[in-house]
Amino acid sequence: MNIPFAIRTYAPEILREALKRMYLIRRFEEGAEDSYMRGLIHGTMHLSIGQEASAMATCIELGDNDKITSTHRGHGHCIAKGADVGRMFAEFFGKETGYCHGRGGSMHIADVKTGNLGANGIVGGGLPIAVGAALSAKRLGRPDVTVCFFGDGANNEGAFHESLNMAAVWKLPVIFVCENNGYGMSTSTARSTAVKRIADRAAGYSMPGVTVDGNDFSAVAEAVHHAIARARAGEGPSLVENLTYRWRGHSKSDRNRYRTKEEIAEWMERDPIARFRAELIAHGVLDEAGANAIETQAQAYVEAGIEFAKASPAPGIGDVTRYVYAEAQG
Amino acid sequence: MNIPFAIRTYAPEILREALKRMYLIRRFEEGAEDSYMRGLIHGTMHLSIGQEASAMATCIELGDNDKITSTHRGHGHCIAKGADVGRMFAEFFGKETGYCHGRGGSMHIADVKTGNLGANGIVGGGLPIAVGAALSAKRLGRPDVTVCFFGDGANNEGAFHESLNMAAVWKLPVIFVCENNGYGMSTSTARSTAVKRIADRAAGYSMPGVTVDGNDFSAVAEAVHHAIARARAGEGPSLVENLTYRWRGHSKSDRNRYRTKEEIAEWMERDPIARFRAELIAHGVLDEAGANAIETQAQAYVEAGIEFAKASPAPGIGDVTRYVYAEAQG
Amino acid sequence: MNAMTDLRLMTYSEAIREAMAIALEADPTVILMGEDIGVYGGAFQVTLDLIDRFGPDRVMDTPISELGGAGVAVGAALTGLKPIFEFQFSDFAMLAMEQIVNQAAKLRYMLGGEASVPVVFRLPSGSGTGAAAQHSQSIEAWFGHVPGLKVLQPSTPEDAKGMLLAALADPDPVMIFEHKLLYKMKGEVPAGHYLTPIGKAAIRREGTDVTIVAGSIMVHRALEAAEKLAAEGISAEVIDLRSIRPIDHATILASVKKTGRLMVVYEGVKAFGVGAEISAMVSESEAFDFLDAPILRLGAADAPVPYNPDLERAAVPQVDTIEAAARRLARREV
Amino acid sequence: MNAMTDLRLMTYSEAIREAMAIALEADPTVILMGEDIGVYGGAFQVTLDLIDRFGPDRVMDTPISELGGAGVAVGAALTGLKPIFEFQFSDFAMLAMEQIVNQAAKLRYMLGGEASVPVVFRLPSGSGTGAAAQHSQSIEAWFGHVPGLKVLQPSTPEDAKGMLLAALADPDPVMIFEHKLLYKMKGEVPAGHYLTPIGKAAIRREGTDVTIVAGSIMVHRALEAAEKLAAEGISAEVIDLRSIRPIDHATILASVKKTGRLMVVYEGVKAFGVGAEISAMVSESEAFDFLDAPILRLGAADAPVPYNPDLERAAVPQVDTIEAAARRLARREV
Ligand SMILES: Cc1ncc(C[n+]2csc(CCOP(=O)(O)OP(=O)(O)O)c2C)c(N)n1
Ligand SMILES: Cc1ncc(C[n+]2csc(CCOP(=O)(O)OP(=O)(O)O)c2C)c(N)n1
Ligand SMILES: [Mg+2]
Ligand SMILES: [Mg+2]
Repeated sequence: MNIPFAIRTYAPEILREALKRMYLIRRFEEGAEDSYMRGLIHGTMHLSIGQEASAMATCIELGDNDKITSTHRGHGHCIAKGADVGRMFAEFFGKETGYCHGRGGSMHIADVKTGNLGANGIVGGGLPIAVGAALSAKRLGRPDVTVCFFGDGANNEGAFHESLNMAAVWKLPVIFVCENNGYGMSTSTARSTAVKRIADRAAGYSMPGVTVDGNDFSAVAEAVHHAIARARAGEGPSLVENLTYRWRGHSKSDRNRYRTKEEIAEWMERDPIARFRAELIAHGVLDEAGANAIETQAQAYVEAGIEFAKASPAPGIGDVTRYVYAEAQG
Repeated sequence: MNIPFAIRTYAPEILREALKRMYLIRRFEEGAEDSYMRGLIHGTMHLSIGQEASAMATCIELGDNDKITSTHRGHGHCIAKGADVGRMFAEFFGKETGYCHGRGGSMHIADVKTGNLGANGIVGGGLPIAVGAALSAKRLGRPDVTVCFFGDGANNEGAFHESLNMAAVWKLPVIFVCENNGYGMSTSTARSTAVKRIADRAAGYSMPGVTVDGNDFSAVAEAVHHAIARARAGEGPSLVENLTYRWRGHSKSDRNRYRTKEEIAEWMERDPIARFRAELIAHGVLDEAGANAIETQAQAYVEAGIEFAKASPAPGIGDVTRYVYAEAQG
Repeated sequence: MNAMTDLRLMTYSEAIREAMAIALEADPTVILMGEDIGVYGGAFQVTLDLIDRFGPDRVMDTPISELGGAGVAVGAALTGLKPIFEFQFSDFAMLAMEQIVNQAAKLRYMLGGEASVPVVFRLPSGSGTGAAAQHSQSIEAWFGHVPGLKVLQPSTPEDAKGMLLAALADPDPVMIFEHKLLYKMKGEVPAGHYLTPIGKAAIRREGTDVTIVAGSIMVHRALEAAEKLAAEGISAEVIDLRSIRPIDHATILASVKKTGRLMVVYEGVKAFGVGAEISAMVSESEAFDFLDAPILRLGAADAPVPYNPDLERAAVPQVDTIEAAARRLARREV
Repeated sequence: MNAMTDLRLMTYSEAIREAMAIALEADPTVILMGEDIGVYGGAFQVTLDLIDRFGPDRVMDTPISELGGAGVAVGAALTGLKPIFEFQFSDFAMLAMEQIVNQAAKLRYMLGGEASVPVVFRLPSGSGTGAAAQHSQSIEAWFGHVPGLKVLQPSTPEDAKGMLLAALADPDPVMIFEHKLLYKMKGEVPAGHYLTPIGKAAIRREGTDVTIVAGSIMVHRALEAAEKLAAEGISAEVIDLRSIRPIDHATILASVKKTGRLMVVYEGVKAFGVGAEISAMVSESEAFDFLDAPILRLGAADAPVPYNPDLERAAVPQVDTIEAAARRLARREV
């Protein structure tokens, strides 16, 4: 039997932790959706349900010193990189205990301590920031790499072009991970993007570009693994394109007029979590009971997180201008 | 004997007119340089001496209904497209008779009537504007094409990426002509651009990209000819890269510390005007005397243009805010 | 103005859509451009079904390329089309400042009057939707600083329609800041084609004690505050600014001369905002000598827009803060 | 401040270069980024030979990619470096508004204080060089409207150096607008490391009849005008604003209370410019009751900067227009 890359490469406890985080992402987002319906969360949010393998497999080799820049669809990245779901819920509930002390919400969720420089409300906004983080690593002589998540829609922003070009010219340790879920909001890649595979654009920056099944944990992990190795070896950036799909609408305002029920159903059959779970079981990394335990644990974390968030204090109303500037030292 | 494309394709009087305009460009810029030294022109200017074949061969098939967008190094494009050197000098001298009524100067030289939508002070600024002009032609059902001139330096602006992508997605009749003179100001393409040939970036937009010797009139004319045919046939945009060189410094402030005397001398030996002239003579389009007459005529136009400009009135000092908004109709 | 029978009750976004439909119908050179304005109907459902009526050649979804998209609109306007370009949120206009300010606003001037750029930019803006710092800004004051542009801010469905039609009839670039919270507001809207004059403020309520100049959604908050103040015998005149560039000096100055007290209410950050210009304009005018009290500005807190809903509300002027400030001003407690 | 012996006569650009050299020497996390700042020495020769002294890893030529370049600086600042990013002309900052305003200015806030973006943007600006509408703007007022930023405008070589060092010592993003026509201006500059406090205006000339607040090159024009007015017995106090965000309210208000007359001189477009904010700030303060005359603003004409040199000069305040306006104000002819 052909042993998938991830199984060959990572220790069982790492793989089990990865599965746990994927469940955490799924349950977290379901919990957020539910909290939104119940009026506990305001504003809007962008769910990544269906894209969990892309987030988790990309982050599996990253340490806290490695950085990521994330997107408006960033809950999965945040959890995959190691954030605590309680503080995430607290943020979504606008609480002072949230990662952004209630100032940022879903669209700016971040956890600087685990290397997540933040989700971004601006499509493409994180691309040059990631290149800057990689520049820091190189100039300061640190071995860290930076992973830059972005969407297929973002690939048409000028920031994409400028960022990939500079990263390549300066041979910086950054991995551009395009989560191609087929649509930027309602606009399909066919209607927005003048090239079939976004990874094909890598050639214009003389960097390797590869397209993988983004719902196949091992495929993503392997592609990113090579890109990280290249980055750490000082050979420069790479582009990895993960083909995936979001099960939910773009955001809370989506009428879903641009895709068919059939298409959605078809992709739901390719659930990346079920697939990874089956693979782990098939290769003896865990058994059904073990997988169920992980799933239950994830659910428990999410419930505890919601309780933590609910019980947390809101920011003081007089603190509107706090955190605009650094507080006076000394 | 192998007959060059231009000789095969265009009528002798067209070819002679092309040579004349190339001389006009050269003499115009020498005249502008001289006028600048003598304090008749203020500000700065960017001379295209050495790049005349790129401008003229690109424009040879364009009519007044076809549009161009030009760059900060735009005198050659303006003359190639059919502008009058007298009104150009008048503009440089800041006179009301100038193409921009003294408001624009060298950096905004334009002649909307001959289809030149204007030089641009912003590197890359003309790229989306050109796409917009092509969109107009397509929507209004006109057969016009738009040529978008830009430099190698401009190819790293986000506007390049966004513009090429949209032009390709919408199959617009636009020809992107990159005048690659090796440097964006002091920065060589090797230090700024993560790909060897800028035309190689065309693949990222699924459009044809071709690199030609930009000092070879026929090579440029042929490449652009095919691109225009494609555009007029509704097949969409193309990218043509003309390899050329500017003999002068970037602008008036250039200390020339980034390139060698030898490099400059070597390129001066590849003078595109001398080469085209010799080709025309070799193929009997004209003889030495005819060529000399053209050259003399160009010189005479330039001298007359300077006199016209000198004798022209300046804008009234009270008219600072004229032309900011359309003047009230009726 | 049309006869009463021609008035229909419709929402602000329906009024905008109707203006676009009228223009698309009447003028083949009008096109719409923007992200997800086609089948999605726009992030705020303003274009809704226009793609079904006018097709994808007239109602064009653009890639997510604000700089390029706006630039295409500028180039198209320069060469015979009249594009209405929608930024999905006004915050994203920051990606296109170069095309709006360096190109669209200046082309006519740089080309000595030989070019015209009849483009209309629509920009949904403002806070109150829980979308945090990058999706809630009110940056219209910036464009007031840019010669060559016209900058409008409709506060009613009637104006939203009439201003869009006026912008289309204008040969120069016009920016229209629409307020997200107003999209569902209903009001009476005349049928057919009509123009709301650009650069004319509207007195929405007459008063004698204090002048409140407000724009966009703040007009409604100011009117509510004025209503409450009336109960206490304080008579506030509420002026709907409508146009940030040009500003209707005459209407504001006449009111200040009458009341002697001025307050400006706006949603942008207080410093360097719309209120600064209006205050300064009055202070250097002949109305200066009529002023009986300091000029108050009520703008947003000096912070990005926060996510937490209570903080978000506290960050911008609300009915109660307007009311309190106007009371202090009327009583000369400032 | 240093002893007199430590003062050297040097130009504004030399002073800026010295500040950069001191910082590069003292702090290995400082880097310079910008277009052609290496062997070319920068469009205005401000970085000149720094690449020879510190090498291309510390003095980085960027591709012509303002949005990306500024964003790289933001990302680097977020993760341990202190980049000084030069825009070749302040006009090109329009391509990077998104990274400056949506990202750099807001990151600390959006992340609830958990992030710091110590980046410095240097922006050569202003007119007077014949470079026309897209290379001559004074857009600093826009950034005064943006919480999260600090915005400086040095008028002397001493301040140019001290402000840059202060900006580097500041944990938040700072924008420094340098005036192109000042680069060759000479002045005394202290040796070594010192900080010009951010947010403190400077009284450059004391006076009793009229307060003139000016920034950047306008300080020098105002001083020249004040000198002429002194001959007629009009005593003008000239305040160098220095910082646009934050603004030093106290210094300005104290002066206005003394003179009762205020005039603001700036190079940006008059409407929505620096003068609007200062005028409004005074009009809503306790100094309002001390005002004996309207507040005058002298800013640029309502037009893009024209190419023709006479028009260009006429478009912005000059010594004679400042003098005339101050005289009218002192005589209460306004
Ligand atoms: C600069 C900018 N333009 C537009 C938007 C509105 N917007 C938010 S997400 C989105 C679609 C992004 O598509 P993609 O990059 O494919 O990410 P996905 O949502 O599919 O994960 C759009 C248009 C934005 N936030 N920022
Ligand atoms: C947006 C912008 N950035 C920078 C500049 C300054 N600048 C003017 S020309 C130039 C070099 C342009 O290089 P290229 O595109 O190769 O054209 P070339 O000058 O070689 O003809 C630069 C950096 C500018 N005018 N606009
Ligand atoms: Mg997508
Ligand atoms: Mg070049």
